[in-house]
Amino acid sequence: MTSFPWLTTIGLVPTLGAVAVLAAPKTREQAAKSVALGTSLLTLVLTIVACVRYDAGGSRFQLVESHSWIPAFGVRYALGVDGIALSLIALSAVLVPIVILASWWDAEDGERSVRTFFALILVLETMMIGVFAATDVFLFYVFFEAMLIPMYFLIGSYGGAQRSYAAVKFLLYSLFGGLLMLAAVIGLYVVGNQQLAGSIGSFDFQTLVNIHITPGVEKALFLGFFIAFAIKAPLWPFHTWLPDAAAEAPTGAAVLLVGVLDKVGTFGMLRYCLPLFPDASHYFAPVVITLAIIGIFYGALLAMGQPDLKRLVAYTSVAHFGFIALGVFAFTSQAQAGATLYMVNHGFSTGALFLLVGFLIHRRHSRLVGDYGGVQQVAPWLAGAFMVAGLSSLALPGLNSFVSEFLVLVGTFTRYRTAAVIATVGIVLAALYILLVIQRTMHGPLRAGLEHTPDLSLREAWVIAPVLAIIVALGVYPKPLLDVITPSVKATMHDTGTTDPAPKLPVAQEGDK
Amino acid sequence: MSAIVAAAGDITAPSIEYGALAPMLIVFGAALLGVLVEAFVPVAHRFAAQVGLAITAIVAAFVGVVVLAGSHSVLAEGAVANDGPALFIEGTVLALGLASILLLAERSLDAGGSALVAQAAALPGSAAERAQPSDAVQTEAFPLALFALGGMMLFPAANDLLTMFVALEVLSLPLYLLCGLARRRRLLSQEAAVKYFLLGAFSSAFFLYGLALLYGYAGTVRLSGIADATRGSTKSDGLLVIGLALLAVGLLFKLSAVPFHSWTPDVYQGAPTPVTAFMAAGTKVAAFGALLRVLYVGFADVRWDWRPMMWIIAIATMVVGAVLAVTQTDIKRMLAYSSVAHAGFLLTGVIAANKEGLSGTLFYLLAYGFTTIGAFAIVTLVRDAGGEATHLSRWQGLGRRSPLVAGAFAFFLLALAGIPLTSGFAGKFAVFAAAIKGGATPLVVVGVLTSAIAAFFYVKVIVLMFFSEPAADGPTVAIPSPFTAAAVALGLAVTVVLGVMPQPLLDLAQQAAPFVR
Amino acid sequence: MSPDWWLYLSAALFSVGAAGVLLRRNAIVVFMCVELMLNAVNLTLVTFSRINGDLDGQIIAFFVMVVAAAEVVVGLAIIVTIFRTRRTASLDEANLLKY
Amino acid sequence: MTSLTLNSLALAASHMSTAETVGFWILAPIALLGALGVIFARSAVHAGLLLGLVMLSLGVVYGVQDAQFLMFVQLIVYAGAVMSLFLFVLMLVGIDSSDSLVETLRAQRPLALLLGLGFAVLLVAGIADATTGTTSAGLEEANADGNVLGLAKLLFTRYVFAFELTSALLITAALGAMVLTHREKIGPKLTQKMMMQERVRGGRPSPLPGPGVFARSNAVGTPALLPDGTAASESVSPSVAQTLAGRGVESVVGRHPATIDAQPAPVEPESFEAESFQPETFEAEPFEWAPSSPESPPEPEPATTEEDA
Repeated sequence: MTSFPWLTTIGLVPTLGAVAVLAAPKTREQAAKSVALGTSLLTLVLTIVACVRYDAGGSRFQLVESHSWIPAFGVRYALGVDGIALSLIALSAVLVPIVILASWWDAEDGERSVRTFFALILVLETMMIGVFAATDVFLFYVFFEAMLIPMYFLIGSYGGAQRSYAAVKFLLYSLFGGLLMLAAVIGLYVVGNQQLAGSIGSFDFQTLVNIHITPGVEKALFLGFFIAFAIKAPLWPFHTWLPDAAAEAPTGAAVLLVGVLDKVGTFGMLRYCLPLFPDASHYFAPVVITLAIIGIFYGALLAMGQPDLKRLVAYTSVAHFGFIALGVFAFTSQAQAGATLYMVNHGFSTGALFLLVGFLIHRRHSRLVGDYGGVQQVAPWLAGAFMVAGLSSLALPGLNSFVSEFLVLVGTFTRYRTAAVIATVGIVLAALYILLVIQRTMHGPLRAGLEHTPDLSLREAWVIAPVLAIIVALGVYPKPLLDVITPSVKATMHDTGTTDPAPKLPVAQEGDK
Repeated sequence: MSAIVAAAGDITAPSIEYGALAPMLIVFGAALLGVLVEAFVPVAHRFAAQVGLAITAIVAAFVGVVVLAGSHSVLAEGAVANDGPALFIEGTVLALGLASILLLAERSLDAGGSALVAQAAALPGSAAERAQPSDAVQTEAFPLALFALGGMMLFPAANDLLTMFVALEVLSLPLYLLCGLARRRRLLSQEAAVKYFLLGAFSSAFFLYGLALLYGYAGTVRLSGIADATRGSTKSDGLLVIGLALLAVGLLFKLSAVPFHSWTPDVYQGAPTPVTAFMAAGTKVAAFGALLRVLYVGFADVRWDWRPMMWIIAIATMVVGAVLAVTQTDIKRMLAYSSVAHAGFLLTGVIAANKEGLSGTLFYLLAYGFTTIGAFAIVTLVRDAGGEATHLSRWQGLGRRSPLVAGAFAFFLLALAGIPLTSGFAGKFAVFAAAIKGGATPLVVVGVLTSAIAAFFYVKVIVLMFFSEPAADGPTVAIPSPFTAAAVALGLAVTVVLGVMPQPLLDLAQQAAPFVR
Repeated sequence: MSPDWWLYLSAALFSVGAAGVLLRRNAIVVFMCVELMLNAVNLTLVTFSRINGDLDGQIIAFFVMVVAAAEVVVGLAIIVTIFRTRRTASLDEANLLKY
Repeated sequence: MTSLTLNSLALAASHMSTAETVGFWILAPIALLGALGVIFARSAVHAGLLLGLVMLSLGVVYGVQDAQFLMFVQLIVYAGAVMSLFLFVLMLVGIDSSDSLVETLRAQRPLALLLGLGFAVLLVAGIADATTGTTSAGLEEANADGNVLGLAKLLFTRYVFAFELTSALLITAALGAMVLTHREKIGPKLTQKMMMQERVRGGRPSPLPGPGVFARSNAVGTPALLPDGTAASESVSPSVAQTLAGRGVESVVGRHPATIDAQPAPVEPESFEAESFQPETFEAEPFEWAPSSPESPPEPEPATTEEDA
C-alpha cells in the first residue's frame, strides 16, 4: 500500500502529543494541557478525514497498512479498519478531547504530576486506536495488553481513596484474561503453522479465519479468547473488577474505561471469537447468552440498590454489556449490527452519565446518592443534561440507545425467542433504576448543603453539549452509522458460516414490546 | 627407564586451536593478569587497573566471539564445542559479565565505598576492620569474577561431561567466594557463602555420580559418544536413566529449579548485590546452555526418558517460584523467587525438544539476563543509613521521590511479568510457542497461569512504589556513577529493543540453533 | 563374584554421604560427607574403568581429586571465615537467612 | 614398581579373583562402617578420623583394582593432605563443635536417613539391573605400558583441555584462601623499640603470671594463685577462658568471682595481633555476638563496619 498511512498517523499523533506534554516545563502546565487538547482535536480531525475516505460499500478492510515486524513469528504490523472498527475508533477520537476538557482541573491536587495525567490519556488513545485498527492477531494482543498500563496508572495515581486496590484488581483481572488469551494466541499460531505448510505461520486475521481447526482445539482456543474478552467487556460473572475500577478512577478515566476500553471485549468477541472459531462460537452461544441475560438482570438489580453514584453507573454498564453480548452471539446480522451500534451508543450515553456524575461529585464531594436531592432547583441545566443522558441509557425512543437495543432484541428474537423475551424485561428494570436515581438526586426537596450548587460552567457545558448532541443525532438518524456497520457485520456473519434465519413473524409484531 | 621414555614419545602432541578458543583464553588470561596486578601494582592503583583490565578483556573476548560467529566445529581434542549455541551463550554471558563488572566497579553510591568488603579477612566490627581506609576494596574480586565468567563461557560449550564438570567448578568456586564479600551485613553474606558452597558441593557430587554412571553405561563421557550409545542400544537403561537423573540434579541446582532451589533466596539476599546480579543473570544463562547441550546432544534420542521428569520439575518450578515470591517482603528475595519462576518458564522451552525450543530458550535467556541485571542494578541505588534498603516496605512511594529510577524499575518488573512490548513478552512467546509445537500444551497453560500469579507480585511492587505515600524517613536514591548508570542503561536498552524489535536477535538465535555433534 | 560388588559398595557409600549431608548440622562435618560422596564417585569410576577396559575412568577420578582439593581449600576458607565471625560452625545457628 | 605386586593381587578378568574377593570382604565393611561412623560420630574429630579411614581403605581398593597411580594420589593427596587440612581446620575452629541436639526441623533426622536408605536401594537396584551379567574387560591391555604412562597418554591428549583448566581452579582456590584469611598490614610496622615503649607504658612491664603456678593443677585453664590464695585471672589467657566458657565448661576463673571483679582488664595490645592463625586474633574479639535479626538498627559505627555486629 503506497497510500498515506492514515491509521498509523491517527495512532501516532496522540503519542507525539504525549511526549510534547511530558516535555513541557513544570511551570507551563496550563500550556501543556492546551497541547493535549489540541493533539486530541487534531486526532479527531484526522479521524473524520479517515471516515470520509472510508467507502462503506468497498472492500472489507480499508486504509490498510502492512509491514513485516517479527518475521520469525510471522507477525506483521498490519492495520486496517472495517465498519465496526472505524466506528469504535471514531468513538474514541470523539471521547478523548471531551475527556481532556472534562478533566481540566482534575489532576490539580498538587501531589501528582498534571502533565503525566494528560500524557497518559493521550498514550491511552494511541493504544485504543491501535487495538481497534490491528488486523494482525498478535498486534491486537500487544495493544490489548499494553492498553492496561496507562489505565492502570490513571486509576492508581489519580483515583479515589481505594485507588490502589482498584488499580491492582483491574490490572490483575485483565492480565489474567490477557495471559489466557496469550496461550490461545500461541495455540492459534501453532495450529495455523501446521496448516500453512511451508511458511513460518501467520497472525494475519484473514489468513487465520480460513484455517480449519479440530473441534476440541477450537473450543479450547475459543475459551482462551472469550474469557479474556468477557473479563474485559465485562460479562457476568467476570465483572467484579469494573465497579471498583470505575468508581475509583478519575471521571475522565472512567469515561474512557467504560466507554471505550471495555468495548474492546465485545469488539473482540464480534471480530475475533466469532470469525476465528465459528463452530465453537455456535457451540458456546447458549452459554454466553445465558450469561448475558444473567448480566442484564444482575447489573440492573445491583444498580437499583446501589448507593454510590459511580458504582451505580458501572452496574448499569454491566447490564448494557449483557445486551451487547446477547446481540453478538445471537448470530443474526440485525442483532450484531445492533450490538455494534450499541457499543458506540453506550460509549456516549454512559460517558455522559459518568461526566455528569463527575460534575455532581465535584460539587458535593460525595458519591452517595443519599447526599443529593432536588438538584434541579439549583442547577436546572445540569439536571436536564442528566435527564437526557439517563433517558438515553434506558433506551427511550428518539434517543440513540433505543435503536440499538431494538435491533439487538429483534435480531435475537429471530433465533433465540425465549432469550429475547426475557431480555426485554431487562428494559423495564433499566427504566426503573434510571428513573429512580433521577428522582432521588434531581427532584424532591433540596438537600441541605446543596443550596449554593452552581449550575454547569461554560467548560462543563462545552464538554457535555457535544455528547448530548450526538445522543440525540444518533437517536433520530442512525442510518449513516448503520450503513457503515452493516456490511462489515455481514462479512463477519459470512465468516461464521451463518445466515440470517428467515423471519417467520412480521418484524412489527415484536416492535410493540 | 628408557622404555618409559620411548613409550612417552608415542604421545602425539594434542592439537589445541588457540585461535578458536581465544574468547575463553582471553578471559582466563586476564584473570591471571589480575592476580599479578594484586601482587605487583601499588594499592592506590589496583582498583583502576583491575577494572580496566576486566573491561578490556571482556570487550576483547566479545569481539572474538563476534569474529568466530558461524563456526561449527569441535576444539581441543573434542573437549570444547564451538557451535552456534555455544557462541551465542558466550556472547550473552560476556555482555552480562560486562554489566556486572560495571556494577562491581561502582564506588560512589555509599559513603562506605564499594559494595565489596574492604578486607574480607578483617573481622566484622573489629578494630582491624575499622582501621581500613574507606576507599579500600577487596580488589581480588575482579580476577575472581573473571574466572567465574570464563567458567560460565566454557560450561555450555563443554563437549564432554568431564570438561563440563571442571567448568562447573571453575564457575562455582569464585562465586562461592564472591558471595561472602559483601561490605555491609557481612554475617548474612558469609552465611550465604557457606550455604551456597555446601549445597553447591553437594549438588556437584550428584553431577559427578551421574557422570560416573553414564561413563559406565556408555564407556565414554563425550556427549556424542553417549548419544551413540543410547541409539539402538539393547542394554538395560538403568544406568542411563539414573545417571541422567543425577546429572540433571547438578544442572538443575545451578539454574535453581524446584526442588533444588532452596539456596537461591538466601544466597541472592546475602551476596553483594552486584554479585547477585552476576549470578542471577550469568549462572542461569550458562547453566541453561549446559542443560540444553546435555539434553539436546547427548540425550536427544532418549527424550521420552527425561521429558516426563522435566515436566514435573518445570511445573513445580513455575508454581513454587511464583507462589513463594508473592509472600516475600525483601526485594532481593522476591527477585530470587522470580528467578526460580523464570527458570520454570525457560524449562518449558527446553522440554519442547525442537529447534524452536532451542532458539526460543536462547532468546529468553538473553532477554531475561539483561532485565535481571538492570533490576538488581536499581536495587543497589535505593539506600538508607544501613546500606541498601531491600525491605519492600522501604520502597513505598519511591515513584514520588525519584520517578526516573522507580519508572525504570517498574519497566524491568513489567518485562519480567511479560507485558507486551518488553523483551520478556517476546521471550515468553518464543518458548511457549515452541513448547506447544513440541506437544507440551498443558505445560504452557500452567506457564500462563503462573505468569498471572507472578504478575501479581510484580504489580504489587509497582503499586507500592507509585500509589503509596512515601515514608518520612524513606530511603534515598543514590546518584549512580557512570558505571551503574551504564549497566542500567544497557539493561533498559536491551529490554526495550528486544520488546519492540526482537527480529534480529531471533534470527541470530535461529541461525545459532544446531548443536555440533 | 563380579566387580559389580564394588559398585554396590560405592552406591552405599554415596548414599551414606548424602544422608550425612542432610543429617548433620556442623558445616565441617557436612563438608566431610560431601567428600565421602566424592570418594564414592571415584570408586565407581575406577570400577567402571576396569569393567570398560579403558583408563578414562581413572583419569576422571584423578580430575575429581584435583577439583576436590581446590574445593576443599575454598570451602574450608569460607567456613573458617564465618566461624571467626560467628564463633561456631553449626548450621543451626546460621539462621539469619530464613526460609 | 609397586604395580607389579598389586597386579598380582588383581587378576582382573570377568570375575574377581579369590584375593580380590577376600580384599572386598575386608575393605568393604571397613569403608562402610567408617562411612556410617562419619555421619553418626558425635564429635567432629572422630568423624574426620573415620573419614580418613574410609579414604585409606578406598586407596587400597584402588590398588586392588589396577589403579596404582590413583592409589598413591588417594593416599598422599586425599588421605594425606586433604584430611590433614580438615583436621587442621577442625582444631582451629574448636574440636568441641559437636552437633547441637536441638532439631530445627522436626523429623529431619529420620527423614534424612529414610531418604539415604531409599536412595541407596534405588542406586543398587539400578546398578544391579544394568550390570548383572556384564563382564569386566580388565585393564591388562590399557595398563600394558604401565598405569602411569597410560594415564599420562590420556591426560595429555584427550583430556588436556580439562587439565589446563584445572589451573584456573587451583589459582582460584589459592586466591580465595588468601582473600578470606590474609589481612594486609595497614599502618606502620612496629619496631622493637615501639613495642618496648608500649609495654612499659602499658602498666604492666613484667610478664603475666603463668597459669598453674602454685595451683593444684598446671593446666592452661587453671589460674595461678596469688599469695592470698585467690586466683589471678590474668594468668589465664582470655582466649582459653573464653573457649572454655564457650564450651559450657564452668570457667576456672569463675570460681573466684571476688577476684575477677578486682582484676584489671587483661593487657592485650592490639599491635601484637599477628597473623590470623594465632588464636588471639579472633579470640580477643568481644564475645557479645548474639544472633540478631538483620533488621536491627545499625550501631553508630564507621561506615565499613557491618550493621549486625
